[in-house]
Amino acid sequence: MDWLDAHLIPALDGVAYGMLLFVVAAGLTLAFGSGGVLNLAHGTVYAMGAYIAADIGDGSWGMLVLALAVGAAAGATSGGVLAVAVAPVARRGHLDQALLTFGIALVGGDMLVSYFGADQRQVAVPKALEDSVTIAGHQYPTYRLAFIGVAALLAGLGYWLLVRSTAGAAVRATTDDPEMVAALGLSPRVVHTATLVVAGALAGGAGVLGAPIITPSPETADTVMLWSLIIVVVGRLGSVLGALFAAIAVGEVQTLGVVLAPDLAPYLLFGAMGIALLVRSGSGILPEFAARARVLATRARALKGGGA
Amino acid sequence: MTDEEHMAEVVPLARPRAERAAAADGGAPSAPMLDIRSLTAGYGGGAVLHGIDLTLPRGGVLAVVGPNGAGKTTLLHAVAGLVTPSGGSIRIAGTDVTGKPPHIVARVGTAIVPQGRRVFASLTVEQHLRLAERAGTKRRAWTPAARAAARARVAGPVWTRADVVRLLPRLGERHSHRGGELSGGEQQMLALARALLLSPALLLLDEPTEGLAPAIAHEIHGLLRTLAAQGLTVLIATPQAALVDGIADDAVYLTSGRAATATGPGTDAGFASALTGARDRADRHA
Amino acid sequence: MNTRLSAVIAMSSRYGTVARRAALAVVVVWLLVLPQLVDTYTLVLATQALVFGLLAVGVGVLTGHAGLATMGQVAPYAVGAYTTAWLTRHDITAGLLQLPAAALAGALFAAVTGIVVIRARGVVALMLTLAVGELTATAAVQWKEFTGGSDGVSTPPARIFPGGAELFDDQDIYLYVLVVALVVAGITALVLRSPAGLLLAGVRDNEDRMRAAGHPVDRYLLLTYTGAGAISGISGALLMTYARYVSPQDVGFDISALALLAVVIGGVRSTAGAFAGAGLIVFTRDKLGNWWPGHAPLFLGILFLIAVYLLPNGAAGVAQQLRSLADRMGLRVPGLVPRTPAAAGAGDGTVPASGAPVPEEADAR
Amino acid sequence: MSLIRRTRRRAAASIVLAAALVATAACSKDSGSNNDTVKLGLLVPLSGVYKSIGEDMKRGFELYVEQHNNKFGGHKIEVVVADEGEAPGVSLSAATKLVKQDKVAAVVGVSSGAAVAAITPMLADNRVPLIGSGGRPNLQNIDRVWNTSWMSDETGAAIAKYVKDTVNGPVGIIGPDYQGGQDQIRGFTDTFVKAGGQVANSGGKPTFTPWPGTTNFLPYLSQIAQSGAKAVYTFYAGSAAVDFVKQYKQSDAKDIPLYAAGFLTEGATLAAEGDAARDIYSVLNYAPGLDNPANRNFVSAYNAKHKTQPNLYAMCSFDAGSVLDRAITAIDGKVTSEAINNAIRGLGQIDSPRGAWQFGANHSPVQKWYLRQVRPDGQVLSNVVVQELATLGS
Amino acid sequence: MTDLLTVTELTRSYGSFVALDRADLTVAEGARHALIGPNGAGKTTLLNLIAGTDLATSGRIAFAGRDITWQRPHRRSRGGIARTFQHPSVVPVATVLDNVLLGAWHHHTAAPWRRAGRRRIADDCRAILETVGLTGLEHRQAGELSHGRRRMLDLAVALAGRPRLLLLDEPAAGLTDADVTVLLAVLRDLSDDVAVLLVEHNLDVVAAFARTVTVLHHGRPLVTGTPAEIQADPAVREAYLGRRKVAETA
Repeated sequence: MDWLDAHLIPALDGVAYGMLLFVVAAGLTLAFGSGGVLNLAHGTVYAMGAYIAADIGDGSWGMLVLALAVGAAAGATSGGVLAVAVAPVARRGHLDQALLTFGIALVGGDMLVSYFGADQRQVAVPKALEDSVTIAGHQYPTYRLAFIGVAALLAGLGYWLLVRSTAGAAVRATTDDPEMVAALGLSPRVVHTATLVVAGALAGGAGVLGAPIITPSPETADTVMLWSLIIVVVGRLGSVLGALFAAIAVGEVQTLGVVLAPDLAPYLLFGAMGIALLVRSGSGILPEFAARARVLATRARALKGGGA
Repeated sequence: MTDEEHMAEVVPLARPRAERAAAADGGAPSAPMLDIRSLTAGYGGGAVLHGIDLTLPRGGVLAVVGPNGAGKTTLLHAVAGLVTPSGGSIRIAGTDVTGKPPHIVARVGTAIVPQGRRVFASLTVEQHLRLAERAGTKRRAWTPAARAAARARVAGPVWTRADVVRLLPRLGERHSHRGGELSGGEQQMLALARALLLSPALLLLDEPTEGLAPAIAHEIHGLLRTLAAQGLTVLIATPQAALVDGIADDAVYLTSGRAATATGPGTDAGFASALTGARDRADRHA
Repeated sequence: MNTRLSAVIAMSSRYGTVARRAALAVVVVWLLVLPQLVDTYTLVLATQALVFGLLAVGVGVLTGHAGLATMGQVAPYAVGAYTTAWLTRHDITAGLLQLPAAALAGALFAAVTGIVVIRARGVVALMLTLAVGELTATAAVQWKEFTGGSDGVSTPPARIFPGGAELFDDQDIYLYVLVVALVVAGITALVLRSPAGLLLAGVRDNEDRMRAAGHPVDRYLLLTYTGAGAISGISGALLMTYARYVSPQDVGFDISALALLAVVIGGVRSTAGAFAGAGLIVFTRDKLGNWWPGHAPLFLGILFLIAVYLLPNGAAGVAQQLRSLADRMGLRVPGLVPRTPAAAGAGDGTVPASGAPVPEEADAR
Repeated sequence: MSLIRRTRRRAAASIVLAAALVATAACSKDSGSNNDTVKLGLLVPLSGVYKSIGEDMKRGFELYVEQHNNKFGGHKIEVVVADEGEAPGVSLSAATKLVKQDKVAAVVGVSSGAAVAAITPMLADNRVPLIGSGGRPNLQNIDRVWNTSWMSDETGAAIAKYVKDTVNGPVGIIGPDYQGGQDQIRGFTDTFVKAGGQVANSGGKPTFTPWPGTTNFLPYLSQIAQSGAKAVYTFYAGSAAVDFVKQYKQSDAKDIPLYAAGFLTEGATLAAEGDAARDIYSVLNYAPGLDNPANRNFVSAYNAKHKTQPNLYAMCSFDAGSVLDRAITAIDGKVTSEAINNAIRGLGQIDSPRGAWQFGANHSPVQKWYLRQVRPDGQVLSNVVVQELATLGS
Repeated sequence: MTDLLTVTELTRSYGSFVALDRADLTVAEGARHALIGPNGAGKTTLLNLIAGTDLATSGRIAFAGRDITWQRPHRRSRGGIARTFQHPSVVPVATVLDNVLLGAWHHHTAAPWRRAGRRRIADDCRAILETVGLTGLEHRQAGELSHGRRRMLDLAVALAGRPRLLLLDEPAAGLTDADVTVLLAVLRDLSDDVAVLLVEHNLDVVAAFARTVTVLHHGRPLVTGTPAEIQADPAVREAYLGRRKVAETA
């Protein structure tokens, strides 16, 4: 019971943190997994949203909504810009895309810091969400709790949009077979651009909502980028549920994990990622080990048979 | 055939062959539905088709017959815009679609049932149908090219989701299954339904019974016959003329993408059994 | 062109090689006399570019030749650097001893991590190598006795020979680094031109065919990964020679990313291109960046954008473009014209257009 | 694609490459500098995570130079600014540029201890002194290294006794897992334990959080609350400090008094933390509210120029200017790097906004440390000095 | 004739889809054995499992008396199993001759790392190229070749491995009639030491070449026999020629 009590908050926080990471990575999931664009400027768009939240937000609900609208709009615009920028190199593979989007991220990051300044920003949160609530005798930040709700809503909405709606069907169909989508009379390029615009809006919106937790600063873009990349790749490119599970796993690794194995804490994130990739990679090391184990087992059986 | 009677009964669109020409209206009335002139096309710089000429009148059903590798798929892909021709021209109901991207060609009134079905593995049957219906009926023209395509559109018989489910009841049964989970025959039906929901005037079919169990192939065959009878203009690629027996009223033989020889109707009557014929030729070799 | 092994067998006349060798000789001579041409700081930057370029060569071998894009080549680089630091602090200051030790350490490290990495392809390989790099950097923070922790480790100057004079002067350091870099890059290029390059090309372009022909693909890849580790280890040793300092932050993933981008800029299959890309990055960050302190990332970003749009085949592609431009203008110099257009594209760092497999008429399933 | 566009693209590509080559070639050997002018290199982070600190440092130093009309001891001063960047390797490259290209007589600034470790061998080789106004690692050779700032372990040591005396019970200790952070925490822990204090953390050892990358402190704070700590001591700086403070006030630990090294609530960090920082006790060698003439002058000039209060980073860099000014004034004859270094060795007490201090044997200040608390000061929250703690340094 | 290859109860499933269902098959030394069947019958899956390109879910493959079920593909190649691919599989950036050289690399007595050894191997490779009609194209890049020539090159690479068992996956697909004639000639000239297992849709080729035919249907061998027996078998007509029945009854 004591053990449970001691680990309740980290475990809950792992879910909350995972939800936050899911929201943060959602835009990249869409852009990379469904739009096929390895967007290394994703973190920069998040940072832009976060700065907008710090600039516009004043602790009132109205301004929070306004910031959300502005952040999403700015993100959508950057998604459109990205679609235009990527079009000429679309056929040249991921490395060239990485070079391009990394260049955009560097330029964008410099512009953000020049405009908003390098100082950490205070992000005002509506009074009702500012403090903490008591759960089973423990304090927990209200905003994060509310965030779990928003993230669950967003996950549901994203799932519905991508998996259930016709527009989402068009996006997934384009990932599956763009030629056949074109043969249906839909321009894959329009679908692609729309995907990136929505992905940008998601990233910008996530920045606004996440700002009180991941405060905007010059390093925000890099941090968010790296986390998102891990979540998208571990969660299988483009899968909403996969990204959700990966995000919660990363969240738990960084909360429950650091409590349970404090000595390994610095290695946990990337170690866990490496193991996850090995386990789920079809061409990975495990099938081969399984095959070799079978060979050994067969030989052992043959030996036993010979000995008997 | 009870199958066929069943179809004729449930599909209200069926019309006698004589009405075909009248059924396919729109576009320039005098122009043939498909007019291909000295078409050259291929992949990655290499030509697969070398100067194909081909005309398909409205309401006609033309079989493109030839062995694997002859260029049948390339021909159909070129018409659908999936391959950019390196020479020649393609007109659909008088509209020049040479080198137009596939979504524009589709908007002019074409639909393709590709080889290997190519259904979307991650979409359910229902989503396939919804997406195709939306694409067929609620398409919006954002670009000048799309607007031009909309103006040039040749109207075909209008299909709704209810129509195709009535025609292919099995799709209704499996509406929540993903494309990747369907059997080959079901995928073929889905690909056909997906094409029909675009309400095309010209339907391109690429080896529609390939790799299917005989009973399913039989069923597909019956469906195609029904569609042909309704006056849809169809271009159908097949390795053996016998497979389009009772569907096509004309056939073209394609070998090595070079010679396209038009033949009169009824050629399939003389088509020998595949294996026997092969053995005969092998005996002559020996 | 390095895969045109049969041409080597045929011993046909190779005008192209003659012209390439001439160009290479000019560049090498220019590099050798560089200390006489530029100021000290530029020379230090050139040294830095050479070391970074050698790191990029290791990345290029994996990315361009073996087809394994890597974000973790800083790991053997770090191993090489820390090994060298350890040796120096234990009074083994001779470069000629440090280099093989660093190469061995980098190779050993790569051989162990490679067992896992070489099974993956594409983005998964990229992320796995990233994990290897980050875990190595983390270990460098933690393992203080060996690495000095996050504050890094400083070393006294190295010498070339045991008992020789300390490498102190910027010119001497430059020349030492230059010679080592040229030798290592030269050996790398020779190996890639040898039949080994052909085997690697086969693995990269058609793994299944190679396996079916009896080639142990995994072993080839592991060997290549190990070799690239050795190159990066040497690069790490050279880092210690000129900077005499290394910290976990100097072997972070941003260095990996820059090395990968240097390779993409330079042309993924060109050894010289790797140096060119690395040089452009160092020049942009440390020379142009000084015009407006604090905005080096902006300049780097602009460099990347320019490179993507203007150098579709990397810097190495420019030479080829000049050649075909000369060709079109009628300036046909025998040695400058590749024998077949496609052959030129294949050998000189062209990334083949992806996603354009030739569909077959025969059924695709 | 049209032929014309392709040709243009190729031409452009070749131009880029050619330009790069020409630019390299254009870096020809430079000429010597003017004898009357003394060049000083200011190396501070202007990009990356520490850009905010870098700007404070730059403002502090430049304020001193401006206040003295760009003249130290009759010599014209030219300040060359370079970017310290994030990685020590980048700092080394920038410092090399200052020394080898700009031929500066001394280097000022440098926020990170790792960067100091990276550049000091090169500076020693070229006999250029470093007047550091930021972090300071353990160095073997400090002949030419002078710090106007602090030694990392002094901060905690200065407050440890006070915490022991004030807090009735065990104290939870937490900090970031990098050298500077470990030194800060060690300074506190060692003195605290020696004074008879009890560490609340499990195992009796401070908790270190992975660095960089930790942004979520809730699990750690929850653990500390569980440990029954009666107070918490910590060191964080920059955005980690913002995250820590905000989460502290929302965690199980929210009612436990928080003591910290002053960096936790310094400068822009405090503004970003807002109300969450209220009541935090911290120890530092400076607070803008210190009542002495030098500080009043400094704060008002700084406030007039930048519309904000100065912080410790700005103050230490301001003092670096002061050190150099005194040293150059004291030089009789040609101002060289060697002469500056020797002159600094001979400096006595330095009047400073933090109160008078002087260099100790390890070339860092012997100075007073203050206990401060975050309290409202007019409209804004500020670090208000509560009492003097100790004078440390040797 | 002894059995060179024995496949016992071999199963390969992908999730719930069973591509190959407890299939048994034997290929004799020097056999001319064809696998036919409708698409999706599991022909290519069976070939991939024998070559090691894919691993079985269960069952056993024995080659020349040894269990190779879990052996890795390059080991099987060195043991004497060579294959061609459904999509002609070459190394596009390498020249035609280099492609064959890669095929001969581990199967030639000469040492490929020595220049003289390479020259000897190259001579033999040229001879193989001549038999498949690619003489004169040695220094062309394989990626530039037409589909048909790439198919012949794929075959040449397989032959360069000096196989005891040659697996051919639809070698005639996409070939012109003239190419097919060359192909048949090459196959007829193969030594009797080489067993051939052929997957083919083109029944002309099957009839002209195979002495044994196995019909695969729904992942299981339906029947094995001579071409004549196969043609007469009613079950085969039902399964494989079912499409024709449709046409007849229509």
